[in-house]
Amino acid sequence: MAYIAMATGFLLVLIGFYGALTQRNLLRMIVAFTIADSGVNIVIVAIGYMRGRTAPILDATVSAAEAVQRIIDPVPQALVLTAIVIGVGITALMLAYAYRLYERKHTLDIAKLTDLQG
Amino acid sequence: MRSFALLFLTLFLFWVLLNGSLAPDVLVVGAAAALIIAALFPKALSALTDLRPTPRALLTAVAYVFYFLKELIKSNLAVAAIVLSPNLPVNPGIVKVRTKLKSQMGRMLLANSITLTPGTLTVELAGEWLYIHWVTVDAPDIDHATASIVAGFERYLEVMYG
Amino acid sequence: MDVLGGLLVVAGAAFLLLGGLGLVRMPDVFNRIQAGTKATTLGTLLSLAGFAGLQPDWTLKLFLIGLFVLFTNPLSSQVLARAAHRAGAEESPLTTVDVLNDEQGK
Amino acid sequence: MSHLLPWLTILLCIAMLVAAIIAIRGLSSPIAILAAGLVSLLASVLFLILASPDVAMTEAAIGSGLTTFLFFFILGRVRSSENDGGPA
Amino acid sequence: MAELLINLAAMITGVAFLLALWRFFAGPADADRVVAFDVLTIIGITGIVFVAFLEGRGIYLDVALVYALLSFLGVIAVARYLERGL
Amino acid sequence: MIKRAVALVLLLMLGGIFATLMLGYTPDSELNLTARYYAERTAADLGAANIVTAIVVTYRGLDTLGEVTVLFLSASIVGLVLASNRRPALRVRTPVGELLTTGARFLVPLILLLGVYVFVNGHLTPGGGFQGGAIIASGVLLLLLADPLRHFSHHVIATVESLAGLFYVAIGLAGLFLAGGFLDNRLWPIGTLGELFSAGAIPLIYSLIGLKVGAEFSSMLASLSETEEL
Repeated sequence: MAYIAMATGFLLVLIGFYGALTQRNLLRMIVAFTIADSGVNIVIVAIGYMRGRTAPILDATVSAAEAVQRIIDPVPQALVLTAIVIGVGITALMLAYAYRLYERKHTLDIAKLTDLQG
Repeated sequence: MRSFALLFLTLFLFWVLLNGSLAPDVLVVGAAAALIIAALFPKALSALTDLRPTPRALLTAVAYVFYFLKELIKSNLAVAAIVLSPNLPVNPGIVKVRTKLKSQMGRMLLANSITLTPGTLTVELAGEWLYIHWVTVDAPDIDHATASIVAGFERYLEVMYG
Repeated sequence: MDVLGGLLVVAGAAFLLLGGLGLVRMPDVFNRIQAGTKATTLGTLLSLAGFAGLQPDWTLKLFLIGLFVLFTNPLSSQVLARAAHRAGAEESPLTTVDVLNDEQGK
Repeated sequence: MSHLLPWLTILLCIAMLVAAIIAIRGLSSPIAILAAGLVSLLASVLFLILASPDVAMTEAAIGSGLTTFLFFFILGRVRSSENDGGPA
Repeated sequence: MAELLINLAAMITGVAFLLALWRFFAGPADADRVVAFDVLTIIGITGIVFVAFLEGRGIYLDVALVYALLSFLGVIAVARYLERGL
Repeated sequence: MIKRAVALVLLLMLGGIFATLMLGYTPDSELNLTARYYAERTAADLGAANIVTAIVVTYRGLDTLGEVTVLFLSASIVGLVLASNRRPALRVRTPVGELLTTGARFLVPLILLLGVYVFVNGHLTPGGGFQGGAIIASGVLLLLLADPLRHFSHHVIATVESLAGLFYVAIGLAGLFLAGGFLDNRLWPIGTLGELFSAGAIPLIYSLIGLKVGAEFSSMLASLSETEEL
């Protein structure tokens, strides 16, 4: 399962980058970036996965004593947790800049934006 | 004041269900959180806000739940019959019906119930008029449509919310 | 109890399938919303009831999930139907009557 | 019964790739945004399969409402001269 | 017996998921795709409960709770955009 | 056309790197040294059932403080970038239907309470401050969808945000003096594993993070909603 998820994550990164490089509309470039973002997160979580183990939360099913044998690596999860939240902040920032750009130039098309130059 | 207390009660009940425990620390935190949220939203509604505080209304509410579940299952069998038949026997249209309910919560429950029951979907709610998309239109004029779509639920909701 | 729960889950899945089938087969947006909302709501509720039978400890949480589905699912469908109508979604040629269209003067 | 999980993973991964391709090559901007939202909602289920409920909950809370709304909000603001570029 | 039934249910749900995905892929108008999106998120709730059951962890249900209460926000945002209210 | 070809070549190279990474990857069968430490010690040392929470709040607490600051900065910059064109009264092209307003009035308190549940129980169940904050912001988002002209008080949001931040740092400093170090959660006895009031200061810290993150996201939404239609 980890392999499938990791391959999907890498493919999502590639698809996202392809979109970001070839789109002409600024908004859709940002959409492509968020897809690449999810892809990276999936890859990192998939690296932490271990076959036959369960989530790093102790309760009735997983006691503290057997935790070492039963749980998966919690560090990548903590990393991705923060990465997702920061990702939203970045997206909001990019969208705010796109809005300002549109207000100035009245277009979001990259080709037209570079033509106008000020 | 009454609506504030009812909102607080609803939120507190929700909190207890969510935690699934009656430990004192859980209750203290829940009471504090419910109090703050209820104070922040004086305009908020809860399922109890407009409910009439009479025993009859409560009994009707219980009866309403069963009636609703029955209609829900009936509606799904009807949809199943339409979807599975090879030639799709649909006769769709948008009709207009009238409701007598005044309370907002009652009207939302009515709209939701209509959406989940046989072949009908609320498209718009404007004043006392409901516009309803109907998969198999039997009676396009207002009175007949009202009788066959709204009346069943309204009978219960009128007792509950008025 | 296990078998009963399993049967309920299968019934729920069957209604979900019905919803998917309706989504594919129905002729226009409104009919698709109809099939989508009703069948998936009942399907989800039945599956949740079935899982509650299989795992009695989870009943409370599953009940809450069912309650949320019951409130949010019709709400989103209604808002979507209104939006689709206002945006001028194409209606199937089978449509017989549309009071709302006449009144909004379209 | 755990042999079901790999199949579920494969199904989700195929759906995510399809949604991502729609997001990149799709005809209209709203659909591209919606497809990106679908990618993150499905990613949330995938995270749960990979035994990370914390991450799954974050993705569900953020990917479903906030991100989609931010995009649609800006899209609604700049709607007037819709120049739907698409791929160059 | 119960195991067989669960397998069957998972397969049926998978088919339903694929049908909705097809509608998302093919849907002629924007609104059709939004309906498909709505149905996909609801099937996702069942999927999460399936995963919780297969892994035998009750705490996973919290994720389904959040999913059930928040997934309709996306649909409402799209709907408001489509009717030009946003 | 050339642009697309260049993009494809770049992506092929990137794909090659990814493929070699995939081929060279072998999953661990045992926890590595760091993870083993966390798995063995968390329950006894900190009393938190959710190990991810323990890492985010305590073991790597300083990083989380930095992350919250980054989020605060990005929220402020969004506010700043959009600041120049705030108009008090806008009109909405399509009014909101009664269904959505009623639904929002009904659902918003429940969503907010769910957010509180998620961040208060961060040390026991999945979830925590970041998720809870996002859920609270989703409640604000539903309010905004139901009433696009609604005015959120930036003052209140900023006050909640900075008070939560202040207390967060204060608890961190208290840990420096009363316990083992900055953001140490053992300010008071850690209690029994699995109860709501356990794991020392973790529920308190995570609640403060939740409020702060919720306020930051809400402030982003509020500054966006005050922009003018172009």
